[in-house]
Amino acid sequence: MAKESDNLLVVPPVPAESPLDAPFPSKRMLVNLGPSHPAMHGTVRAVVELDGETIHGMKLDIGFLHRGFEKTCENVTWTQVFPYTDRLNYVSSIMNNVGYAMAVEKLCGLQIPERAQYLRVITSELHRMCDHFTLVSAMGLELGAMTVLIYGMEARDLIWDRLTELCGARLTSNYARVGGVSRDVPEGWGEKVERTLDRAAEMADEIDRLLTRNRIVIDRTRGTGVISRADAIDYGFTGPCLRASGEPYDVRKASPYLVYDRLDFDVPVGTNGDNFDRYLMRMEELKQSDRIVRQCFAQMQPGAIASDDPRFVLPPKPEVYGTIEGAMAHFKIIMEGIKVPAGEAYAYVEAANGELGFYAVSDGGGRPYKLGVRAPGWNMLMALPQIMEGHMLADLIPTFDTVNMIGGEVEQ
Amino acid sequence: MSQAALQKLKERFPDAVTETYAGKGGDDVALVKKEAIAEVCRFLKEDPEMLFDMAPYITAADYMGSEPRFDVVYQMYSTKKNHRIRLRVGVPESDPVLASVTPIWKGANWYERYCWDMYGIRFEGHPDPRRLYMYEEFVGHPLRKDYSLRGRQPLVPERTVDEPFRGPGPTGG
Amino acid sequence: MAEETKPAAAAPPKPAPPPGPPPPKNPGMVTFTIDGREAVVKPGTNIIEAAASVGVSIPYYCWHKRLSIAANCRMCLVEMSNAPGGKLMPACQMTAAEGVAVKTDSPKVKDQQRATLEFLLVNHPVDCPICDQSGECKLQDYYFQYDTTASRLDVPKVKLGKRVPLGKLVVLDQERCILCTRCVRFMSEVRKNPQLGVDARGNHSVITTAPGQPLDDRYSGNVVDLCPVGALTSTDFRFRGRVWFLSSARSICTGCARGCNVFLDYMRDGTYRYRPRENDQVNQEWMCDEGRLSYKPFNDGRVLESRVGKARASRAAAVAEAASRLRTHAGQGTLAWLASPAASLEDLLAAALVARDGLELAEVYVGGQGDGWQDDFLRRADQNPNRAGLAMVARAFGLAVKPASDLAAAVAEGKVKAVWAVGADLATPELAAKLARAEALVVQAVNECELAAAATVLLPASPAPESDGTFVNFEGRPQRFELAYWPRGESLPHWGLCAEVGRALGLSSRWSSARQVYEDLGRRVAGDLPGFQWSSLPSIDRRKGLVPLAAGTVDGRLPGHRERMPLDGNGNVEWSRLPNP
Amino acid sequence: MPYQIDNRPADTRESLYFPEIFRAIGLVVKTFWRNAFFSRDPNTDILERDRSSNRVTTLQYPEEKAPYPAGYRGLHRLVPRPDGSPRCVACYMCATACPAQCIYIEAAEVEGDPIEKYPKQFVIDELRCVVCGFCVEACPKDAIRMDTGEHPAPTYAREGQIYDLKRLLRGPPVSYEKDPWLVRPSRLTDAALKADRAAARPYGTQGTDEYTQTPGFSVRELAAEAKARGEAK
Amino acid sequence: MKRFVGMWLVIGAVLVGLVGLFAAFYALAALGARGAVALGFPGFFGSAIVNAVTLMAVTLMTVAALLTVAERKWSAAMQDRIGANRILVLGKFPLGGVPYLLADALKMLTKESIYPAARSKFLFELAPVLAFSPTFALFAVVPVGPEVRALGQTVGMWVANPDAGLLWIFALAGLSVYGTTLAGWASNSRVGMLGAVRASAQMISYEVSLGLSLVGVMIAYRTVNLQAMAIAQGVEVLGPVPALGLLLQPLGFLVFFTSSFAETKRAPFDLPEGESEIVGYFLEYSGMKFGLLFLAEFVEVVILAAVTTAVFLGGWHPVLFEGWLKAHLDPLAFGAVCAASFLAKVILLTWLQLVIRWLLPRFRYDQIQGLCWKLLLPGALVNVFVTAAAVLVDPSLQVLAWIGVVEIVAIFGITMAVSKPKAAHGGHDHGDAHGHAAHAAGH
Repeated sequence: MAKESDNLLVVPPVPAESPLDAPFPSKRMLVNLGPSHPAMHGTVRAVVELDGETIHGMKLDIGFLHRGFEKTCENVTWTQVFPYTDRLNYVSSIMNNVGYAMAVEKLCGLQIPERAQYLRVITSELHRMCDHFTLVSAMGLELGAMTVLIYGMEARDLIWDRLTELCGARLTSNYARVGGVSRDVPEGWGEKVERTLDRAAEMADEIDRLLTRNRIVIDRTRGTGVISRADAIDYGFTGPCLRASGEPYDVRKASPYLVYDRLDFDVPVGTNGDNFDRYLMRMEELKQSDRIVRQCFAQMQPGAIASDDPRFVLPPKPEVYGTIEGAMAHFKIIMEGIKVPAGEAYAYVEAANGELGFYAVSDGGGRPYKLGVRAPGWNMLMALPQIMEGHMLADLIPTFDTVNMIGGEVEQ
Repeated sequence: MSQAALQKLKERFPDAVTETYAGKGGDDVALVKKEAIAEVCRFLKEDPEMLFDMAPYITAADYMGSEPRFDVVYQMYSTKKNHRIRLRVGVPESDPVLASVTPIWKGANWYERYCWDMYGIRFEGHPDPRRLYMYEEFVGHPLRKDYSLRGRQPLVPERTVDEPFRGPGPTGG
Repeated sequence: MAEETKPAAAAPPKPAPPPGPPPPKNPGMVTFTIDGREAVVKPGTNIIEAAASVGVSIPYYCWHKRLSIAANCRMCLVEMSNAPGGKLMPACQMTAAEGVAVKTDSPKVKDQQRATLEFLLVNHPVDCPICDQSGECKLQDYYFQYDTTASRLDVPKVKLGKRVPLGKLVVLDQERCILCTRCVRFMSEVRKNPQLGVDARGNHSVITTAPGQPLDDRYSGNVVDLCPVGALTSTDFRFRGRVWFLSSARSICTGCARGCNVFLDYMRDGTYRYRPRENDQVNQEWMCDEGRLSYKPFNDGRVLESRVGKARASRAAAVAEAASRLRTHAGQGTLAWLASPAASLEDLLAAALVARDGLELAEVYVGGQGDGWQDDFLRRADQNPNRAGLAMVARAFGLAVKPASDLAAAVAEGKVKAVWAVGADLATPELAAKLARAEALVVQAVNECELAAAATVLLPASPAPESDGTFVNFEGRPQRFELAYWPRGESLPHWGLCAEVGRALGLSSRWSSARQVYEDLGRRVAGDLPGFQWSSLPSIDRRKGLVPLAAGTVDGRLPGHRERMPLDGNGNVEWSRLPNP
Repeated sequence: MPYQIDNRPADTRESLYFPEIFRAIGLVVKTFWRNAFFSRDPNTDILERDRSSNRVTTLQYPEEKAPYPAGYRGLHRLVPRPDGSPRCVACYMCATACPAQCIYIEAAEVEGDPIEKYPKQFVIDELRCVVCGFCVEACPKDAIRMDTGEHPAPTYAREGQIYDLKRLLRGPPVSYEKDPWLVRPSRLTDAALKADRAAARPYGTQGTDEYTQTPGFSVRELAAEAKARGEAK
Repeated sequence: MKRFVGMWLVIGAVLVGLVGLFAAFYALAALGARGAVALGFPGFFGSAIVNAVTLMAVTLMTVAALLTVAERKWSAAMQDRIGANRILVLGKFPLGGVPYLLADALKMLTKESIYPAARSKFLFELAPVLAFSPTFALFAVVPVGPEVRALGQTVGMWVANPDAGLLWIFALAGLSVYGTTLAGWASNSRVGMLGAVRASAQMISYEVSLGLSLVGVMIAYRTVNLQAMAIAQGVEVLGPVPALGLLLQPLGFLVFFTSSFAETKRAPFDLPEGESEIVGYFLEYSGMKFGLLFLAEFVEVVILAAVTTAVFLGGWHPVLFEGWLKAHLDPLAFGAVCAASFLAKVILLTWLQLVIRWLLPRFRYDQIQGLCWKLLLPGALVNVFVTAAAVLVDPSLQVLAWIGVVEIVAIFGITMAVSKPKAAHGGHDHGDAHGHAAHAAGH
């Protein structure tokens, strides 16, 4: 990172131990990858300084997808923020919903019903699977293995179909609400989900057979994009990328939220912190998510799906339609937004790529006074120049993929 | 959760830590004077009882109208001890400068750039004090409460760019 | 927000009270406690006001500080240590007494509040969707704040008149009425014209007028503002917009020379209503019906394009044309300046400067609306808000003041061949017809009118809500109003047009805001306005009822709104980029 | 409980390249064989497809359409009353709740009717809409729904995406069971109302959200009583 | 089931059609030969000209163009998709996506050509031609069918039959590098340049192993003439099994196939393209110029499949039922069957190339060189020495054939063996949803 401030064009040549190892005196080339580039997720621009194919300097320029998420949220009601959180990590939107809802609930001191907690876990884990499927298959794509991509998409879309049945939209789920979730599960949904999970596991198995032990993949991913455990922590890595470096930190275990403490699942941990470990980490977590979802269905009991605190939750529709009390509460909440008690809170969940935190400040009004997002991808993207230093250009792409930077959340 | 850490911090820096309290939902918060932030952070990272080794999430908030106007917030986590702490540093509008903690945690880099970009809080000793999201010619700091919602940025005239990364902006020069 | 969990400053331990009736802590004042907070008030202050002075709010419907106390809504019941038998006492009716402990948040009080609300809501129709009051309705506010329990209703609601027109401006929904009788008291106590009363008993009680007698008082609109619920609504504002979309600007009614202080409620670039704003020296908190409707010309019949002759022209071209026409007559004695007393002080200052320095004039003809009715309450016969200001400006610039009829005569005689009219209001159409005979008639008009139709060069001017400014009322009291929304169409405030005309005439008039005009020229009239600070608007909470919503939207825009104004980086309008070449 | 992932390097066999490549080819060739030589199950529910002979998961879109699930947030519609007028009373709740500000309403007064208020103009700009469904949640009249199971048809011009009252007001007059506004002296008799409701079938299958599954409401009869009483009076 | 039968019917029909087609080609070649003789030229002169049209301009181009469609349909079948089928003939028949051929050609031809401002003008235009023509010319020496007597003339199914046929292939394959390199260089784009450099380095390296892998075949068949090789592969060596190149040189085949893959610059050797890293040497090309570069790749695929067939898969020998066919068929018909079987093998090989292309991830630049110099080249050298030794020991190729059999068995065995992870990993295999007892106990 010390190099960040240097001018890219005058990086001194790496000193060599013997004259034979001395780098061939060559002119360095500056190549712009992005902001529009097939492998740049979203619209990140990487300025890469190449010596031949070797990266000798790299700078990232982000902001092409910046939509002013925080500013926008400061000007809508607490509830209206939900659709915007959908668009943070758009592959796994419900986890963003849940994280944000938990931040608001922390401010309100609101307890949500157990069923809602289970539903949040189920949907979160399903979306985690979507995210991981996207990642592993996209890694295949970016290494050039198209077939893997399609297999992964097939599995992901099946899961998305189930989520559509639940929340009414494929991608922009907008599912969680302050105090609960928006809908209960449809008839027979659980059984359908389990069948979908079977299919997804089948696809994951095929991806595994196509990729994992293939020497080309191992060569391309093992030992590339390495970040040590200490560096990963120092950079603030979380989630699979941190665990791939050997640090078994998982928010679901370290500070269990929702009902994660009642669920039996394990945390896979890698050793090398390279692309291969990060890829394997996702493959393992697919299996763990599968376990969690199945357990949730076994444990979940019927009940309310949203808190009944009238200050924060819209009254049930019958009351709105039929009684003045309901109508007035309904109007107050929608006109002015939920009046979240003044204060500040930081809530964090284990999103697909790591700790997703929401720092919410309320001034007691109907809109967030401040809403900060700790997007997990931020830290990993930040570390990319260091990770890539001295590696080859071709490694940049899979590394970019396995750290799984999602433009939506990083650029907010 | 980590009231002990909070206590220790308070004992170690009786002057710099002006106040500690338990925030909503049990978050532990310490208000720290802005002059001491680097020192406090280094202590928090290195003290064997603290070990807040993971790079903090740094953000800011603009409490326009109150003094100090800005509030820089550090969310810290320790992987070794599994505890968390939040530092809040008041930053006055007249002198929005803080010591950078990037030398302590590499991961603080972009968050500090973000605070500069969005709130105009400068971090002294930051290795790469550029804006993060906005372009260098951007006028103002968008997340300040007095930044107009419906304003328009001036157009940047087309010109030759010698330094392809920084662009022709004021700090790119 | 930062302080939410900071421990409240611990109250210092109180010394044990001495036996016997204690002497007053603060002689001449009453000292007592509300919810543990000590309050010091003048004797005779009622508990609601006393509580408000220490930041405790007590809910109420029927009480109003300018009306007599009825204590019939029972919403303000509080626990008082001196109440007989621990009864709850109405805070509106009880005055503070030395050493009394008042509790407004004890379980008993809370229960009572809930019970009262439930009672009030038993017969309330489910009308929020169609009720104009929702958003500034005290039932909604208090229900959400003090009740929030679901309905236990198991009986049919009483059916009463849903849409009873009381008068021209007021319509009554008897089902929504909570019978607080504020309106009744207003009519009998403030207006001394008891046109409203309560009829029938129990569930069948309704507010009503005498049979065959409409509510035709000239101040009837105030009952709409007084009504804490949606029972009395204004026929004028009815269904035109939702209040939470409205923003308010502190403004001055332009209906007459009284200059009642008002909130001007606007959305996008339309004015939706006036609400009286409290000012004890001018209008207390009332206004007349006529004034209440006097915002209409801001919206309708506006001149929004420049014209040369009958043809549309760009504003720049029209200004150049106007300047050239005026210049040919300047200094010849054939030119006259007709000023409107409806224009603001800044408009007139700017115009006077142009008239004196650019056009070498020494007199001003005063136009303006003719006189209307007058009473001893608020209304003045002079229907122009700034006649006093015009006189001041004329004096400051050494201009002789003459009536518009003189100008008509001069035009008829042929002495005056060119007229520059700043503001086109005239008392009678005949006057306009006479002026129309002038060779060159440069008119800056807000609304289409006879004079505007006859103008050889017509420049579009903006009315009060589209600029800042000052009116001087008949007492010589300067009153500021603030900008609500940007000028519509091609229009500019008079001062802006005068600046352009002045520039075309070779002056260096480059004001970009009314404030600059005042800073530039205001010192000339400052002697007449002792103690007047241009930038000091009385700081009153801008809105009643709903707080937020400038308007409930992401970017400050309203549903369906589209960008129109060119703004600079700070959100200020870039006048130079207004739609004219 | 943390466990170690299997990240061993390639062993000698694997580092010969061809073994794993051949195996992978075998897998894909098997898929190829099945997909190329056996016919596809055209079931629109992908999950239900028979995968034993052909694994293709494609839907031939314009010809085969996957049915949207019951709770799908589709194109908006305004629910009509049985007499065809909109049930909407122009309360602006949807416009207020809409985070994208895509709803534009103008209210007007109904003469001689206790409903009093109706939308003279109700426009949704589907290009601005983010399909979050908050308008449906915000409606206190069950007057706007997203149960059409369609999405806005593509158009060549922006204007085509502006849905006004005429385009929005469609579909069956399904209703939440209790409609307090129906106490007005309607042109409709009770029997006709009942028949209308029986004939009206919601789109798609049984809904699962709380709006479509709301149980009967206790004030329902009371409203009828009130109405009767009003007529008696 | 209907589709199953239908597919086989289509395949059968295509084969029969091919036989007919080649019969016609033979006849045309014979006519050409007659015409040449009539004009006083040698007969092969005429047949070569006719063959140049029928084989290169018609067969090769058709197959290469069809490959663009096949790529879509075949990859779709691998990926659980349907593939291109939206162009309907007569509004009804997708015809397996074949109409896309025309649509693509139309699109390529009518698209605007965009030129980078700072290109090298002449070379920019030249590069696609340079890339296309040498690969195209490679096909001239490929013997598609046997020599047959028809219409009184002895005609072969090839354009030219030089004695140094393989050398022609090496020479021209070496030339095609220039097109690629120039394309990247002349467009004056940094990524294009990177692609060009990668392409040249890769192709030059792989030519070494490509050449060495064929040395073994040359030793075995004692010729560099492709026709002679094809004939030599018809000789029975182990009982009824003919001396196919694949049997005698399994290792050589693997090396050659891999190297030829690298020569075609297709995945997993598509570094010059590398669409997710650098978009490739043709980044700045558009319209038909891009089309030419694109088509050159497909032509290369077909040609290298053809060369592989000629050298390793028995050339035009139908292999199965060859004796019966030869005995019972008219020579011309036999020749047509042979040529059709040659084309069938070529199609099979291109299909295999496509499977690999869609399946495997791409190498990295250094790994591709490592593979070439550390694995393929030693392998090829070993192959050369072993072959030479075996031929020296037994010129009748029996020993070589046995060595080949051993190699094939070894390859098969290694493939089927499964590496197991060292540590037991239990409980996480899929299908064992409830098998987490071990971990549950661990909590």
